Amino acid sequence: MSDTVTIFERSREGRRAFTPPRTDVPETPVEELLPDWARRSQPADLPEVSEPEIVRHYVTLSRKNFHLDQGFYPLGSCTMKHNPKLHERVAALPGHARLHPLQEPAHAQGALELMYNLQEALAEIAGLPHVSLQPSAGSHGELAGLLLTRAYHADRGEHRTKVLTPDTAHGTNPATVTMAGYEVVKVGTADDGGVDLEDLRAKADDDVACLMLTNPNTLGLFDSNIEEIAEIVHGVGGTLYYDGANLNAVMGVSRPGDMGFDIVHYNLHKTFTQPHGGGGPGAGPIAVSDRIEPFLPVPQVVRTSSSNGAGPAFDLDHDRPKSIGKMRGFQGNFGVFVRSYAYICSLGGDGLREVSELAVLNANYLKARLAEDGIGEYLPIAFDRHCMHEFVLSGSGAKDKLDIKTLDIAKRLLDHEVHPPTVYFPLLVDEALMIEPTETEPKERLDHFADAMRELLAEAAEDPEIARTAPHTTPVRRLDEAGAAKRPVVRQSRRDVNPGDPGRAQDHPAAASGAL
Amino acid sequence: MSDTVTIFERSREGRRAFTPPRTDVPETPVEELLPDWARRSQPADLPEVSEPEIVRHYVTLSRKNFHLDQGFYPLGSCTMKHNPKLHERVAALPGHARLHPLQEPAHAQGALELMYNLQEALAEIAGLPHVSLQPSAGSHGELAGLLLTRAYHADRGEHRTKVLTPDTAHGTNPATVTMAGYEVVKVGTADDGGVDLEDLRAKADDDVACLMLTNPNTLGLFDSNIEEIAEIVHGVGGTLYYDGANLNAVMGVSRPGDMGFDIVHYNLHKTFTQPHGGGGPGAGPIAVSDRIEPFLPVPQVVRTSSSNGAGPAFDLDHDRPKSIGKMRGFQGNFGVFVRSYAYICSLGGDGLREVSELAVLNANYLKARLAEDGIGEYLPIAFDRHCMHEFVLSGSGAKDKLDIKTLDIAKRLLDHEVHPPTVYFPLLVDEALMIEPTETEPKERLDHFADAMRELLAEAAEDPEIARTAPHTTPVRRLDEAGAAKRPVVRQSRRDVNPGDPGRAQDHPAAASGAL
Amino acid sequence: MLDAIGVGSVEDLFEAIPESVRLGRPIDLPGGMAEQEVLDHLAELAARNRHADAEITFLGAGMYDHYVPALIDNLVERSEFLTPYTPYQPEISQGGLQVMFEFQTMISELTGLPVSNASVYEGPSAVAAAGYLAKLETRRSKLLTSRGMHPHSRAALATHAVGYGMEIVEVPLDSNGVTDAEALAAAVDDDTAAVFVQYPNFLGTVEDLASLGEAAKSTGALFVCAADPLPLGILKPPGECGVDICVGEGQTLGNRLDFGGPSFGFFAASERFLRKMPGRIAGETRDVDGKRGFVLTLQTREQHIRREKATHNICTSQALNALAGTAYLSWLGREGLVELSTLMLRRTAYAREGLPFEPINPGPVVREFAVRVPELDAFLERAREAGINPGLPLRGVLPEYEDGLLVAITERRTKEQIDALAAVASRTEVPA
Amino acid sequence: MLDAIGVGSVEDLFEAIPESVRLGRPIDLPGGMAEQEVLDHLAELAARNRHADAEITFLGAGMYDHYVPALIDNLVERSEFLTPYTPYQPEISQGGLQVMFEFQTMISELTGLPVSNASVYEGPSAVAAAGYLAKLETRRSKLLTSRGMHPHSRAALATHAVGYGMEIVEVPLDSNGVTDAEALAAAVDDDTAAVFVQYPNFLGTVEDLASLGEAAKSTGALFVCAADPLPLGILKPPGECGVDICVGEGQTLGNRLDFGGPSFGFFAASERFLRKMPGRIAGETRDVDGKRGFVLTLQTREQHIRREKATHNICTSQALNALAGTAYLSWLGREGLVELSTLMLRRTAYAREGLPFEPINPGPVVREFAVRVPELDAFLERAREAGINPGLPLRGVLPEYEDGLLVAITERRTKEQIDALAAVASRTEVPA
Ligand SMILES: Cc1ncc(COP(=O)(O)O)c(C=O)c1O
Ligand SMILES: Cc1ncc(COP(=O)(O)O)c(C=O)c1O
Repeated sequence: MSDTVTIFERSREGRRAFTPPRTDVPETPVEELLPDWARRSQPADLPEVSEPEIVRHYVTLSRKNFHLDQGFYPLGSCTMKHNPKLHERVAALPGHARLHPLQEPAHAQGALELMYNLQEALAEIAGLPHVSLQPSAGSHGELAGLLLTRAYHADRGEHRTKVLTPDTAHGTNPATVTMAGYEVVKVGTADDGGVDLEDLRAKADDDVACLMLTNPNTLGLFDSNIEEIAEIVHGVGGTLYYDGANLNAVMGVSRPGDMGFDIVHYNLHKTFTQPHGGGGPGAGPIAVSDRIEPFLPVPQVVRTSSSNGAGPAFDLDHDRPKSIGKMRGFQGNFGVFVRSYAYICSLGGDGLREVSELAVLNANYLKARLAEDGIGEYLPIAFDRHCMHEFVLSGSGAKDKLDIKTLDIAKRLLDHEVHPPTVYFPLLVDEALMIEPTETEPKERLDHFADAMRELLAEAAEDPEIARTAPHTTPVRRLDEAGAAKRPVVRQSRRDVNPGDPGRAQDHPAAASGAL
Repeated sequence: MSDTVTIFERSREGRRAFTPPRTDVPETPVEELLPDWARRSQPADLPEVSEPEIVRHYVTLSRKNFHLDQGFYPLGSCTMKHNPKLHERVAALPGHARLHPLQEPAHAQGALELMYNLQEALAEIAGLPHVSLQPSAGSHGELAGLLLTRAYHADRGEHRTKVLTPDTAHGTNPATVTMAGYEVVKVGTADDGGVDLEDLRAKADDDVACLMLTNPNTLGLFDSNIEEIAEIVHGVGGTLYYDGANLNAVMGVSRPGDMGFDIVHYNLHKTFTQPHGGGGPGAGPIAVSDRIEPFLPVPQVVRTSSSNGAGPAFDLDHDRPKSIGKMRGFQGNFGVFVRSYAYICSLGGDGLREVSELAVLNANYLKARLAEDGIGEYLPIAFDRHCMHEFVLSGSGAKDKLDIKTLDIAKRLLDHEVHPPTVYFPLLVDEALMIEPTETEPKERLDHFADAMRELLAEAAEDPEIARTAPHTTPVRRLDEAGAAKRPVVRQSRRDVNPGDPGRAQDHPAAASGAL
Repeated sequence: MLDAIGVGSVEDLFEAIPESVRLGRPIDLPGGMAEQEVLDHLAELAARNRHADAEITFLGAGMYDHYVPALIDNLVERSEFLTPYTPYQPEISQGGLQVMFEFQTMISELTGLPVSNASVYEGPSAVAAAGYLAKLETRRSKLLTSRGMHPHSRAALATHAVGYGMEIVEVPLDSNGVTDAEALAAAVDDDTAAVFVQYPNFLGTVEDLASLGEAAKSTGALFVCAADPLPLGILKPPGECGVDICVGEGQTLGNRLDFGGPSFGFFAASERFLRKMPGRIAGETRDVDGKRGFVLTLQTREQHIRREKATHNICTSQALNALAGTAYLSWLGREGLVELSTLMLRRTAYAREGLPFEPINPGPVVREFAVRVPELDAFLERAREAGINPGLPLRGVLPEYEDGLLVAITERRTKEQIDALAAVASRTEVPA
Repeated sequence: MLDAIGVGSVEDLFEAIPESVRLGRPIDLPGGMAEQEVLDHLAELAARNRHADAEITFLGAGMYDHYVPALIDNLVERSEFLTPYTPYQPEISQGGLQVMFEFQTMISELTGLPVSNASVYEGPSAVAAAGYLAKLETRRSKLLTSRGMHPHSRAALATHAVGYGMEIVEVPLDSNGVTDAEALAAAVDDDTAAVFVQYPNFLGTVEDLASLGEAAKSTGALFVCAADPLPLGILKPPGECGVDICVGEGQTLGNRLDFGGPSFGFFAASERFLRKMPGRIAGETRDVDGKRGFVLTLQTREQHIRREKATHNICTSQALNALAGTAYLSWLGREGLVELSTLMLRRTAYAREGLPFEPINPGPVVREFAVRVPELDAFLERAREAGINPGLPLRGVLPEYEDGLLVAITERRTKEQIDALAAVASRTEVPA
C-alpha cells in the first residue's frame, strides 16, 4: 500500500467525502440559470474518495517527506530554523484567519496595527525607515525593488539600463533584473570572497541603475568593503539593493541601512521563521530609504490619529501618486506577517541579536568540525575566513581523491537521516556544498552531521560505489530527471473510472460520505 | 538519530523551551512563603530540552506508531473506525475546550444542552430512556452498572452475591464483577456460539444479581435466544447488563432495551468514533430502564423550563437521594461527548443504521474472502454463520499444517503494513484471530488484507521460519516481554546530567529558550 | 461484495436477529448534516458557554486555567498519536510505549515515588483505585479520608467502596482548614486499611504530610496522598513524607479544561505495590537483536489476562492526555517547573494579601486559598458584572463554610487581574 | 564550541564587520515575551478585527468565505508538509512532489488546459506573469485588459508591465457589465501580445469567453483568462473556449481568508507554453530500480539554473496552500464540486431576485453580482447595525458605479441570511 498511488488511482465511482449543505432555496434547473454556452458538459474529473481514504492518502504521502521537525536541515541560503508551534496557533485565531481582506479598516484595526508594528520592527532591524509588506516572497521583493529603482530614476528624468550583480548572486537576482527590463552586468569576486572592487569600478557607469548585493554574501562572508562599494554605486547615481536572504547573520550587529543600502527585502520565511511549507508560502517585505519612499506600492499601512483623538488608529493609504502601484492583490501574505510578528515579540530586540550570534557560532563550529582530518582534505573550504551564518565547502577534494561528486555526497547523506546542504551553488565554487546550520540546532546535531560526513567519506575511500549509487534507504532511489524533462508527464492522464462497491455505495448514501 | 533515545537522554544542562511570564508581583523569597517542611530541596529531574528538540523528539517517536490514518486496523472488539477530522475542530472551540467544569450552569447552557442532546440520542439508539454520561470508559461503565444493580437490589432489601458472565466475555466483565464485590459465575457457550441456555438455567438462582452479556457477543454472533435469556435472568430477579462494545453491529436494527436489557454501556471511543489516542481517552456512558433510574450517578443533566418560561434551559441535578454517588469528578469526559455528538449529527438516524449495515457487510465480505482456498484451510472460522460486525477465526489449521502460531501470523502481518486482528481472544477459540474491519474501510483494504494473509500463509508453507521470526521491517523486532516482567524497568534511572553548550546557553538567555 | 458472501441483500446478514427484538422503524433522530452545518450547530452551542477567555476566572477547585503550550496541540493532533489503539503490538507502537515510559519517569520524579503507571481515568476515580489497592493489600475494612480531600474524590471513593465493601470514616479539618491531626490519630485503628489526605488540600493549604503520615501509618495502614502534580515542582515530594501511594488529577499538566474531561489521573506508589497497581505500565526491554525497546509489562495484573483476579478492571485509559502531560513537563523542564510554581506562589500570596477578606486557611498555600466573604451573593454579582468569575462559593460542597469562596491563581492571572478582583472586593466591603 | 573554532568569544567571529557599519546599541524593540504573553497580545489584536464569523458577510470581490473542511487543517499542520523546503532532493520529498503532480492534474481538469504549474503567488501577480509570458512568446508590445478584470489584477499587471516594458490598453465594459466585444475587436492589432479577460468577471458575470476569444486571437495575440477555479465546476472550461493561458486566485479552494493571504495562484496553459511557464512543475519519472516517482522538472526555465535567461524570477511559491487546494478538491470530489457550485448558483439567483435593487450586470452569474443601491450609505449603515456586511461598495474601485454594491453568496450564506439582507434592503428602500 505504500507504493506510489495517486489520489486519482484511489478513486472509485460513487465515493465521496463531501456532503452538500441543504438546498434551502428553489431548485431551479441549472439550465435556466446558466446558458448553454457557459455550461460545462462533463464534470471535471476529480477523484472520488471517502474522507478516511483521503486522510490516509495524504498522511501516507506526507511521511515520504524529510522535514525540519524530523532532523537537521542545513540547506545553505534557506535558513531552515525551527518554526515555533505557537505561530500556527496565533495565525489560526479567527480574528486573523477568518478576516476578509476587504473588511473596512475601521473593523480591521487589529490586523492593521499588527502590520504597522511589524513594519516598524523590520525598519528598526534593517535601519531603513519605510516598509511595504506587500511582496509575496524574496524574488517578488527583488522585483519590487528594481521597479522602485526604475520609478526613482524615471522621476528624476533618468533612464538607466543596467543592473550589477556579483557572480556569487542568487539566481533570482539576475532573473529579476531581466524581468524588470534591465540588462545584467556581472561583477567578479575578489580573492577574499568579497566584491572585486576594481571590476566594480570598471563597470559602474551612468547606465547603472542598481547594484544588487547580499551581505554576508552567498559564500557566508561579510564584505568589509561595503562602504566603499556603496560609495562607488551611489557615485554613479545607482541604488544599492540588499538581498536580505542572509539577514539572519547580522541582526542587531549591523544594519543594511547603515551599510548604505537604499532598498532591502526580507525573507520572512527565512529570518523570521515562517515555515517553508515544502515551497512556500513566504513573504518578501521591502524597506527603503526616504528618497525611495514615495514610490512604494499601494496601499501602505499608516498610523493616523483617530477622529476623536482617542489613541492611534490605523488605515490603508491608497493615495500615493508616485507609487509603482500593486505587486499583488490585497495587502500581502498577512498570515505570514502574523507568524513573523509573533516571532519578533517572543524574542525581543536582544533575542534577535542572539539569533545572529548563535547562527554565526553554530556555522563556525560546524566549519571547524568539517575542517578536521578525515573530512577537511576532501572538502576544502572555499574561502578560509571566519564565516557568518553559513559557509561553502568544495567537493573538489572528494572528486579528486575519492572519485565521488558532491551530488554523491549529498545523496549518501540522505541515508544518514540528515538533509544535505545546498549543492552546486554558488557557481564559482567547484562542486560547492553550502552549509547553513541556523541557530536553533543544538551542538549534538552539528556533531552528528560532522560524524556522518566523516563516516561517508571513509566509506567512499573503501568503496565509492556506495555513495555513487546512494541513496539506499529512501522511499525512492535516484530518479531519472533527464527523462522527466525530455518526455514531460506533468499531469495524470484521464483515468479509466474504477468501479464502485456494487451493493454498497448505491444503497447507502452515507456509505459514500465522509462520515463513514 | 532514530535510535531509541529518551527525552531525558536528550537533556543538556541549561536548555529550555519555556520562558516564564513576567513576575509582576513582589519577588518575595520562596522561604518566606513556604515553610521548610513543605519545600522541595531539589528540583524534580525533568529534562532540559529546547522546543525544536522536543518537537523533533515526539514527532520522531510518533512515527514509530502504526495508526488508523495510515492503514487497515481490524482489531476485533475495538471498532477502529475512521475519526473524522471535524471532531477535533469542534472539540477545540474555546467554548468547549476552555470551559471550566464548575462554571455555573447558567453560563454553561451550550455544554449542558449538548450533553442533554447526546443523552437523548444515546437513549433512542439503545432503547433505554435514562442516560448518565459520567463513566470514563467501558469498564468504568460496567462498574457503574453493577453498582447500580447493587443499589437496586439493596433498595429492595435484597442481598445478592453472584454475577453471571459467559465464557466469551471480555476480561473487563469478570474483573468488574470482582471490583463490585460479586462472585463471578461462568456460563458456557452453546454449539451455535450463543449462551448455553441449559447452563444458564442451572446457574440462575436467587443469589444472581446480574447477567453481563455482549450481543452480538465477542464471537461476532447475535444471540437469537436473547429474549429467553432475559426471561431466565429476570425470572430470578437479576438484572441484565449489556456490554455495549459491540453496539456498532446493530444500530437502528435492534436495541438492547428492546432485547430486555436493564443497563447498557456505550463505548463512545468505539461506536461513536472518539479517537483511541493510543489507549484513551474514551467515555463509557450508561443507559438504564425506569427501575434503575433512581440510582444513577450525580449530577444528572436535566432539562428544566427556564424561570421566565422562555425556551428550555438545562441544569445539573445533584439532588438524587438514591443515587450511587459519583463515579468520578465533574461531569465526565466532555471533550469526548462533543466528538460523539458531532458524529451523530453528521450521520443522523439513517446514517447510523447504515453504519451497522456496512459494518456487517464488510465483516461478512472479509470472512468470505478469508474462507477462500489457500486461507480457509489454515484459518477455519470458529462458528460458521453469518457474522455481525466481526468474526473469529482459529489459527489451529496454520498451527497443525504449517507449524506457525497465531502470534506468528500477527507478527508477519506487521510486515504487510496492516495491523493484526485481536489475537488469543475470545479464550474459547483455539489460537483465535478476532477480525473487525468496521464500516469505514473500502473494499480495496479488505482485499489487500485477504491477499496479504494468503501470501503469508503460502510463504509459511515454503518457509515457516519467516513468520516465526517476524516482524522484519518494523522499528524494533520481537521484544523480550518475559524479561521485561521479570526485572521490570518502569522508569528511567536518574541520569548523569549532560553538559550544556559551553559558551552558548550561559551568555545567551534566548539561546536556551524555545524561540531559538 | 454480496456475491462473494453469497447473499442477496445486506438484510439477509441480519437473519439471526429475531423479528420480535427488531426496531422495525427508523431511528428517531434528525437527518444527517453537512460538515459546515455540524460546525455551525456546535459553534452555536459553544457560544453559549462562558469560557475561560470570555471572563477573568479565578475558578479552580480541581481543574485550573493553566497555559497549554501550542506544541501540545500539534502533537496530540498528529494521527500517529491520535488514532492508534492501546499498544498491543509493541513492534509498531514504540512511539506510544516510549511516551508512557517517559511519563512514568516524570510522575515518579514529581511524586518522589519509585513507580508510576501510565495513567488512570482522572483524579477522583484514581483515589477510589487507591482504596481498592489498599483493600487488596491489607484486607482491612476501613478507609479514613480527610475532609480536606476534594469533595468529588470523597464521593467517588464512597461510591466505589460500596462495591468493594469498605466503610469510610471522615477526619475533620481543624479551624485553620487543615486536616485535624489529633482526630486522625484517634480514628486510626487496626481495621484501617488506608488514610487519604490531599496535597495541597481542597482549600489550597499545603498539609504537613510527614506528620499526618506518622499518625496514619501507626497501625500499618497505607498512607495515600492525592496530589496536584504542578505545585509538586516546589513542594516536598509525597514520597519523601512517608506516602505509600500518590494519585491525582493531571489536568494541570498540559490538558485543556474541556468542561471537566478528558484529562488523566496518575497512580504512583512504593516499589512493593508494583504488581498490584491498576492500569497499563510500560517497561523497558530488548528485542531479539538486542535493540532497546518498550512493552506493556506486568500484564498479569490486568483484566485481559487475569479476568476476575485482576487488580483492577481498567482497560481504556487516558494515553493521549498523558502524552500531553509528558510534552508539557518536557516543555517546562527542570528549571521551568520551579519558575512557574514560584510565580504562582508569589501571585497567590499577593492575591491573598490584597483581598480584604478573612482567610479560612491561613497556612501555606501555592495556588489557591479560601476566604470568608461577607455578603457573598452581592459580591458574586458585582464580580460577574465586572467580567470576573471570582472563584467557587464553598457552600455547595462544604456547607460549613457558608460564606466561603475558593480562589485560584494560576500563571494566567496577572497582577492587573488580581487587582481588578481586589477592587471589586473592596467596593463590596463598603456597601454604598 | 568556541575552543573548537579557536576564538575567545562570539564577538571575534564578527571581526569582518567594520566598526563604522555596526549598530553599536541594542535593537530598539521591546524585550522578549513568554509564549502566553505573545498569545495574549496577538489575541487582543485579533479581537479588534471583525471576522467572517462575527458578522454575516457578503463580501467577496476576489476572496470568498467558503467552508474549509477540517481535514485540511490537520494536513497542513503536519510537520511533514509544513516544515520542508522546496523539494530539491526528490528522494526524500516524494510526498510534496506527488501533491504537486496531483494539484497540476486537478487544475488542468478545472481549466480544461493540458498543463499547469505547481502554483504561483496569488491571483493578480499570476496575471502579471501571464503578461510576461506573452511578451516572451510574442515579442509584441501591447496588452489589452478588460475592465472586467479585478482592479488588483489590472493594477498588478500595470506595475509589472512597466518592468518588462509593455503598454496596457483597457477595454471597457458594456452597459450590461460585460466586456464590450466590439471595443475589444477594435482594439486588437498586430502589436497586441495578449488579451486578458476574467471569468466570471469582477462584477460576477460569466463572460462569453468563446466569442471574446475569437476577436482576441484574430491577430495572433494570446488569449488569457483569469478564472475563479471553484465555479469552473459548472462553467465551460476556459480551455474549451480558445483560452491559451488560464491563471487565477486559488483562495476559494480550501484556503482561509487570512486578510488576503497566503493563498495560491495557479497558471495553466496550452502544451506549447510548457517550457516557458513560470514556477515549479512536478513531473512523473522512474528511479534506478524502475519505481515510479516525481521530480521538479523542466528546471531550465527557472532562475536557479538559467539566471538572467529564466522565464520568470519566482522561487519560493505557495506549495502548502496548493496542498490545501488539492486536499479540498479531493474532499469535494467529482460530484461534490458540481453540487457545491450548483448550490451557490441557486442561492445567488435567489438573492439577486430577492433584493429590491436594480442589477448592474443582468447576465448569468454564479456566486456574485452587482446592484445599484439608492442611498448606499444609509443602507450600509443599517446593514452593519443588523450585523450584516452587505458586500463591497464599488465606488472605491470602479467609480463609474457610484451606487454599486458587489454581493457575494457562498455556500456559507443560507437562505435565512439572504432573507435578512433582503429585509434590511427593503427597509432602506422605503425611508421611514
Ligand atoms: C540569497 C537569496 N536571494 C533570494 C532568494 C529568493 O527568495 P524567495 O525564494 O523568497 O523568492 C533566495 C532564496 O532561496 C536566496 O537564498
Ligand atoms: C467487549 C468489550 N467489553 C468491554 C470493553 C472495555 O471497554 P473500555 O476499554 O472502554 O474500558 C472492551 C474494550 O476493549 C470490549 O471489547
